[in-house]
Amino acid sequence: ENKSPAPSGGSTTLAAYRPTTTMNAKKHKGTPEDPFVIGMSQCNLGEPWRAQMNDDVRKAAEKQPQLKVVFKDAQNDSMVQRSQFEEFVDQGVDVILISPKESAPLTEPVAKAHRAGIPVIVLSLALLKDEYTTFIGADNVKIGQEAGKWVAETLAGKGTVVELKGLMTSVPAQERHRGFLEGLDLRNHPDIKVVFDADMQWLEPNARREMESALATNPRIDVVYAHNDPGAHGAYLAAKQVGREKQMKFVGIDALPQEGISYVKDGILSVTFQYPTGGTEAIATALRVLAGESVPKKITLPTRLFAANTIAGGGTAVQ
Amino acid sequence: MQRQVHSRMPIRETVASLLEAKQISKSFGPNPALRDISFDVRPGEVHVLAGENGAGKSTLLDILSGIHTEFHGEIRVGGVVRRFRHPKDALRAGVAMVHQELSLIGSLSVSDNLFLGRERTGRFGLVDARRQTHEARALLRELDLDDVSEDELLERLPMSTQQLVEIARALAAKANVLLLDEPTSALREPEVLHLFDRIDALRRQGKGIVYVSHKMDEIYRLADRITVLRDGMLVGTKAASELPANELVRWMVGRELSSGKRANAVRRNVALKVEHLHIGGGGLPKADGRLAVDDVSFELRSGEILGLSGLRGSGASDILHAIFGDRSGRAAGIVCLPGRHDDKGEARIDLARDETSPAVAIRRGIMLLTNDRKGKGLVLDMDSNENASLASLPRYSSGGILRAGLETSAVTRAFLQLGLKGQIAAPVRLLSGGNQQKVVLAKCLLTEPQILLLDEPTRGVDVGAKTEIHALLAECAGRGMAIVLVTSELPELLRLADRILVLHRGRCTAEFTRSEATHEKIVHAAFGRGPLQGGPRCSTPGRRVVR
Amino acid sequence: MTFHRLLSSPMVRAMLALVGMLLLGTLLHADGAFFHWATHRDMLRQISVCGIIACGMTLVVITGGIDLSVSSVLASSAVGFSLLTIHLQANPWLAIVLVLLAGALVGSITGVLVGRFAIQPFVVTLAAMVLLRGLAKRLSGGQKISTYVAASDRNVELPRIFELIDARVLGDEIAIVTVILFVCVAVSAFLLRRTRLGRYFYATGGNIEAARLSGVPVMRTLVLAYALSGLFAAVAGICQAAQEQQGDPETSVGYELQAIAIVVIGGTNLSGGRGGMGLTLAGALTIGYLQKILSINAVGEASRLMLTGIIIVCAVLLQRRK
Amino acid sequence: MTFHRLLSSPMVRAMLALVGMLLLGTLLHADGAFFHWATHRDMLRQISVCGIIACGMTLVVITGGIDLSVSSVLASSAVGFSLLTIHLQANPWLAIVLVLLAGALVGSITGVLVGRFAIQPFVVTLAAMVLLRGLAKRLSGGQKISTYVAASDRNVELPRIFELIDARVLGDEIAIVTVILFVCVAVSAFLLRRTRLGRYFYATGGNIEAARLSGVPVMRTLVLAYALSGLFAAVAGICQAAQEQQGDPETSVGYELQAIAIVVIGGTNLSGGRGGMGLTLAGALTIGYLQKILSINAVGEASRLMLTGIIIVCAVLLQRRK
Ligand SMILES: Nc1ncnc2c1ncn2[C@@H]1O[C@H](COP(=O)(O)OP(=O)(O)OP(=O)(O)O)[C@@H](O)[C@H]1O
Ligand SMILES: Nc1ncnc2c1ncn2[C@@H]1O[C@H](COP(=O)(O)OP(=O)(O)OP(=O)(O)O)[C@@H](O)[C@H]1O
Ligand SMILES: [Mg+2]
Ligand SMILES: [Mg+2]
Repeated sequence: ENKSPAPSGGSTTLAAYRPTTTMNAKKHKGTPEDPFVIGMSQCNLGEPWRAQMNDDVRKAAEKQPQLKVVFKDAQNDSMVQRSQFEEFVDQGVDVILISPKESAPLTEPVAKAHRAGIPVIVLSLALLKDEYTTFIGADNVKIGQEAGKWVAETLAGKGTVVELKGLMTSVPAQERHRGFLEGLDLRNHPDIKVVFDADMQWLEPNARREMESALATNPRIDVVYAHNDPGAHGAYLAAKQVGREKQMKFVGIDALPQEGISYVKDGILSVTFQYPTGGTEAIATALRVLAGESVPKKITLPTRLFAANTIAGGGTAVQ
Repeated sequence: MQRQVHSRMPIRETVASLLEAKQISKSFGPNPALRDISFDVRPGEVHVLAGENGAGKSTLLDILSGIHTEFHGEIRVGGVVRRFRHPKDALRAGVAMVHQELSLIGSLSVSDNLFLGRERTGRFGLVDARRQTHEARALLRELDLDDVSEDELLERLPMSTQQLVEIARALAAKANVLLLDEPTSALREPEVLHLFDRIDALRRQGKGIVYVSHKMDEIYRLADRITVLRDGMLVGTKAASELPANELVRWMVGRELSSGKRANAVRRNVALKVEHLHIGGGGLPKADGRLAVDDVSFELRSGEILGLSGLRGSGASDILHAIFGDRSGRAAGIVCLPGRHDDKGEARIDLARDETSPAVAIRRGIMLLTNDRKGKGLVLDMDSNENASLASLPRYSSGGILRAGLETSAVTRAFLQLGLKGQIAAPVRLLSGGNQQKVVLAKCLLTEPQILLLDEPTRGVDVGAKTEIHALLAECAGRGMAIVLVTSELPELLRLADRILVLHRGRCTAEFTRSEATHEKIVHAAFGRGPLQGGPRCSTPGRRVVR
Repeated sequence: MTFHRLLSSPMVRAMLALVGMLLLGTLLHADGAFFHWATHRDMLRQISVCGIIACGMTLVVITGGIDLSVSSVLASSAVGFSLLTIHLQANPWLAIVLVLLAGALVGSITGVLVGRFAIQPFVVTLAAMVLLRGLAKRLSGGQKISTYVAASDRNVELPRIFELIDARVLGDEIAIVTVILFVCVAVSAFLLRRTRLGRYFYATGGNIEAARLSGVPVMRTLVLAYALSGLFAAVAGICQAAQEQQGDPETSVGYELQAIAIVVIGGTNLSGGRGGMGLTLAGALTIGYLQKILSINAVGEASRLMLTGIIIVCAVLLQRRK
Repeated sequence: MTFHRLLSSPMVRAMLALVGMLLLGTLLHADGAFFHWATHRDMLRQISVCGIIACGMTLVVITGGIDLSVSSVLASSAVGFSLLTIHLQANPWLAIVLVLLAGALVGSITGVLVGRFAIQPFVVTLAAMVLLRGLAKRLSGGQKISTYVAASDRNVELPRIFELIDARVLGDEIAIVTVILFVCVAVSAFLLRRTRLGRYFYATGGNIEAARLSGVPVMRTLVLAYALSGLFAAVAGICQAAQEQQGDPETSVGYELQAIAIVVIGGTNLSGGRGGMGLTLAGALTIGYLQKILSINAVGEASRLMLTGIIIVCAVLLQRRK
């Protein structure tokens, strides 16, 4: 996975406005006969969350007859993604949506395209420079903090925690970890202990394996915090095997309908924090760009908390 | 070996032949290997197929046994036209074959090899291991291989034993027609005689046998009829009695051959001293922990050809390998290379301690020709050129970069010397067995060794080439090369060797000079029944156990 | 003397490595965790799926081949099984039969390409690996097949077969999947030791030309080897689905390498003609314990990888022929 | 007849596959994109890194071995290079030399384990693969080594060497990395064709026993083969870092399989003793075009995988010996 926060070096506000694209850069009329072409480069489709993002884009675009979206997936390889991006530029699409695997390798190509007047909307992972039209993404640190807070509250300041981390060489995992510790605030909660943590690389089988070890080495576990819902699910199955699933609460992140949400429905997870894909917003923004309107440099998406009782109501917003 | 006349079924022209080949033609890509050959085998006869290397004998047998499926002409089995799609079909039709290049599987046990494709099965079609073991023992006993355990991995057996296993398997097929392609190329006399008895028995049972060989005495010992091929064409077929040896040779080679003992070598300085050589048995089960080679000592003078003789598994090959530095870990003893006029001081190598390897040996001027050309001699994917030059590449390269000109010229010269005709640049795997052997020999000679260790140097080589090679070896010795010769052919041994050491179960039982040596004496000593006269001079008592 | 002979037996050497691993476990026992049966039970469960694949892999390797497609066959089977049972509510046993047949079929196709058309196993199965991963995604529509039904945005019941396979037996002390593993090992061991086909596997791998000359139906033998590998992969797929309670098209990426590792660390040689199930079982346990020990000690990712590498080398050095 | 003879040459058959791929391209040209040089230029750039690895892989495969560690050597080199140049601001040329030496060293260690201790290449290099991936993570402290410095939360300058390697030459028409690829191919081709070592590679792979008995320094030969493979992997690592403008410990996972695929699709046999660089180059282009064609036509993931599998099989069927 590679979901990530706002650009670290981006001092842009909603007010900040820069003319994005000049009309003559447009290759198509934007009529149902000759629709605008939007190129979408997804870093991989192996992760359900990214498949979801593509679906959201697709759904949103289907409502617009004057839009046509071309999807490419980069097989989780920065180099492939880079050349796909270049292909989009060569083939002259009207807007490029890109959900990058890596910041560094794509910063330059994106900047080049942007200078050439091609609108580029960056999704979920910020680039090193801010030479792009706009960035849309959620804040992993914030989400981590929320999860941390929730755990601290539920434990009422006392208890043992297991953290199952995502691939720790990836920015989102690092941020979800950092945020979590901040939210947990161990300094003020001396009786909360993280008794076991391991890198399960976003993978359910690994999560289950690590959880089994955690259970074997810790007689008492109160909360399991996993960096994604499948991880939490794997942990739950491990606990269920030894009949201890009732003794602990499971917290996940992402809240995809077929994963987190349905796990919460089944009472497997106590809560899951939504990590919005921004697919819908991307199309909306693209339309405004094509219409020549101004768009904010950065759109930060809010997260929502889903618990058994709040699912029906579409979860509760966290601010 | 002695030619005794013995009862044979009279060849009745009337009987229908068991196996009949009509106008067989076969070509590999552009070059033809056989041009309409007709050939048949009748009940109760041994039909010898003779010809030079590359004449097409093996190709013909491969066609008859269903290995080559694309060819022109027809095959009749018992009068019925058959076209084999797979060796299995041939086996079913009652045609079994012993292949020139062994077709056994090293990683399987002896008994598994014997019954491969014809497993003995019991209930629910499961393999009946006990029964197989039982029958395997019987089969091995028939060829008196009692010293071989049927569950030994085949690859751990010496060459000759492997060939006997292959023969045993063909016999076990109980086929009507038996195709034997140079079955004795690695066998010692006792086994050969034993095999011949079995063949006579089969002949009496009215089976048909096709026998390919380059050994004249074998041909005349067995043949009822002889067919000769040359360059893929039929020279003729005659009853053995009507085809005298010199005539046969002319049919094969197209000219007379001069043969005769070589003149005694002029004794020169000692080139190689082997002292108290011991080689561990490599844990063979039936050898009750005895050593493969037990305290053998001898010395060899440059210009001399020393023959090593002994029964199967007597350790001859092991000795050669040990001298060549290829038994490190198993061998102990001293190999000593006294200083030569062109060379700095003498080298004493303690096999147990000093780091030895073939590479080092070659640099010291020693070279070995192994008796397993396919397994240890050739790199089958390379062409003859590259194979021949492999051991002497440093000579044809400067600074690690090859000088193709030097290489090809040297190799071509060697090939001419060996009378190796035809596809020089073809992959060796496509050469006929005998020609492959010549390539290996060329490789050895190109290293210009002072000491040449030969294990079955003329294995599968035709009569013409054989005399050429003999002459060549004599000439090398004349030029001062010291040669150790291990061969299963006593005539060859008697013709070439100045001295002969006889081994029995790894111990040296007798030593003869050329003048003393006779057929009987050697066989006698080989069986370990003390010397007839002139006591064993080399065997010293007291063994050291070596791991 | 006899000791030396003993050491020269591959099985003994495989055991050496395993024992070494156990010793390591007793050293790094993570305050006693290693001495609880639970730990070993979990280890067995974790290694089961890879072990099951390794059974088929062993057969293929003995014929001198290699099968990279197993992980994808596994994924497609997992998806197919979940689709049939969860979404189409098919009879579970019927579903199992269908999936197993499919696995065997796919295997035999690669087998034909290897045996009949003499393409290198590596290429064929690599292609199959890619192709079938695609198929898994196509089948699942890129989504995990779980109790959640996107169409109706509802959760359906999880068929009982899933819990059944994911359950434990013998007083809750051994996982069903582990039992399945042992059954697979037993079956293939029997195949190799007692049947004609087993002999043919060894012969084909040892020297295919000689085998052909001896009348071994080389082609059929190869086809069967790959078919069995596919079959075992399908079994593994069903187990995986049951354990994940869903059919994930992304599951078990890279398991083929693990399976091969298991086979070779056991001591079976990739050049074919040698080896056996005993070795593979030993290899599976060695790897399983290695992972478990590192996991219960919560070793960090980087060190975990480095240790794994080092330990594998040591294990193999330990068991190499003197 | 001569035609038949022609077809029997592996090189010709490798070309067949490549030509087939080009034809496919002219069919699926994605409204003309396939006819722009830019497309081919990008394809070449994309395949360069894998191609460079494939050079070393070819040498190893010819000696009858296999090297799975390349992708991890690549990653560690990329990380090491970035660390030296970006964070430690070392002299780029010095850094290059150091990284290359390290790569060769690592390679020769695996080589020794294969040659001297006679462990199966597959196991050794698998272990090395895992170990070195861990090393890459350890080196990088689990971070991508880019111009962003976490410690000071600032962005430093990107050393010029990066743009230099990532640039294009010949009127901007060919990427430097591609040039590097061609150089690597040329070097290894020369090695195989014209040098004694090359001959020893073939001999060792063809029949190690015969080679040994012919005085070939088998062990040294093997060590050198793996050392070279490590060296090429390091070269690839530097190229990768330059293109990604960072050292990513997770980069190029699975490239080893791609490299092997390139080698075998070229027609080199994994059993060793045969093959050559020409074949590998052809194989690289075949794979490169396959990926490019599917990419410019924006084929969906599932179908892309399935097509890849099918086309690879076809390509190999096309070139198999009649
Ligand atoms: N598979 C093959 N492809 C091409 N040429 C071949 C092949 N097999 C044999 N030949 C050629 O056919 C000719 C006959 O070979 P064959 O092995 O039948 O000779 P042979 O009579 O058995 O010789 P030898 O006595 O040395 O065994 C030789 O020139 C050989 O090079
Ligand atoms: N019956 C047997 N079973 C297993 N190994 C044996 C047997 N007989 C001999 N050997 C092995 O063979 C080796 C000696 O055979 P070697 O080839 O050196 O003798 P040889 O007389 O040259 O035999 P060959 O007739 O094959 O040339 C020893 O290493 C011994 O361990
Ligand atoms: Mg022949
Ligand atoms: Mg011998």
